[in-house]
Amino acid sequence: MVEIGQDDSIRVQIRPDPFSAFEALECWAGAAAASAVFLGRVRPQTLDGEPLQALELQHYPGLCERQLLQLAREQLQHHGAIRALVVHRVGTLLPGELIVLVAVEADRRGCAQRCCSDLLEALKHQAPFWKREWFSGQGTWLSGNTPL
Amino acid sequence: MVEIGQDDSIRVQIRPDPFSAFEALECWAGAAAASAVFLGRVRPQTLDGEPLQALELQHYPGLCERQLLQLAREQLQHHGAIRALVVHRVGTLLPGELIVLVAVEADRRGCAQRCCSDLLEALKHQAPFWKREWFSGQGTWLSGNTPL
Amino acid sequence: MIWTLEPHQSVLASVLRVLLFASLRDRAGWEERSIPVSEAGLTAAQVWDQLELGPLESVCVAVNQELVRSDQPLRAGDELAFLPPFTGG
Amino acid sequence: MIWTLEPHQSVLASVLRVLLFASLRDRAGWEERSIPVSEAGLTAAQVWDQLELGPLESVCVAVNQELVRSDQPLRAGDELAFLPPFTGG
Repeated sequence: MVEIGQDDSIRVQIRPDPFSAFEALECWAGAAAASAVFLGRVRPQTLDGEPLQALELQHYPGLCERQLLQLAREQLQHHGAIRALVVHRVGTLLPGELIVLVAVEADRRGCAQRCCSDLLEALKHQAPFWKREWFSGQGTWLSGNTPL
Repeated sequence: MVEIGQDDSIRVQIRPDPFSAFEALECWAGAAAASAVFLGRVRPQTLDGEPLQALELQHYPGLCERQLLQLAREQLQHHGAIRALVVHRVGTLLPGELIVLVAVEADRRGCAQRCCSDLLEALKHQAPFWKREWFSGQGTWLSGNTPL
Repeated sequence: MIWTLEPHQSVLASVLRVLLFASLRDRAGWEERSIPVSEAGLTAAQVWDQLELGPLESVCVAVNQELVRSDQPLRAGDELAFLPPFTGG
Repeated sequence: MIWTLEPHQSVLASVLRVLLFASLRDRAGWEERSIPVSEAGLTAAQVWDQLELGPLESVCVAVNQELVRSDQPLRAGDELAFLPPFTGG
């Protein structure tokens, strides 16, 4: 697992193995008035509706961690939120496994929710991760994100 | 603890004692592609900025549980989400303690996030809970919610 | 003017249970009372006026644990609750 | 046309490391190559054209692990990466 964070306000983890969202949150959670969390899991089907064998997640080590840190920093500042946690899987994932966890703490609920949602979108569109669906022994790289 | 839920899709808990959000989530979580969670905690200050001794939460037993169930049902349907969990504290809470947990599972991230946020607002404005701030031995009932 | 029955006087068939919550309890000095249903078609708004606790606006009304309009007619045996603005979550 | 150096031929001072990811790896049949910096002012877009992997649009460029414009001049020793559209999260 690669973990980075310039200070206590941002924690970024890239994990090659399955993880528990609840353990990750429990280790990280502070006492802020508002926390918003998003969890994304592998769907059981491919985009074409076929049964998914596995989802492969590739990333660009180095750039990816730095980019996540930068995106989290920008979003915290933009929304006036306090702390952010980003955990992202790489490697081979099975249906139902966690892909991503984004958590944001703030003093107000609206700010925490908007920051969490915007950080998730930023991560999906601006961090160097790539998904490949495996079905029937064939791998297909996805060409874009699922719709919001 | 009072727990109700007409089927597997909605779980509502009113709890008189401190609870762990992460245990509650771990017991409840399914394998949906998208989960959005909100956690609200007691602030260390009163609305007037004084150090808070405790936050008292009163509710109307019976109506409250039924109302939460109804609000969750409406919001799941409105957003096309799959499952909802609402856990709400009552009694005397200390600064930093969890007041509320709202979690929603859906097939799409936008849907999960919007449903979680709308269910939280519905709960704040339409469920019979009341907060009283204690400072310096004096209790003051709040007259409205904190801004979004 | 408020008619109050002591517990030993309760005649369930002809009284309402009235519940107050939160700041309304403090204002009234009580949480629960039984009051006689003195007339057919009595409404929550009329009971509220008898309680002399200020204007009804921003107070919600529940009858038998269901939120209702304040002009809904009441029946003997009903549980009537007056609820100040909600501040949960 | 692509110039490739075998590891024993590497002259770090005068080559670029070029990295491909995801679908670009499949398309090219390789993940990483060293190519000589043949001219001053060489840009990522010019290297891309040499690779003959299709149009550059929708491909992001990173130099030394920083996202940059494709017309940024390269220097010997740079790590140049071509990144297809991101699909994480």
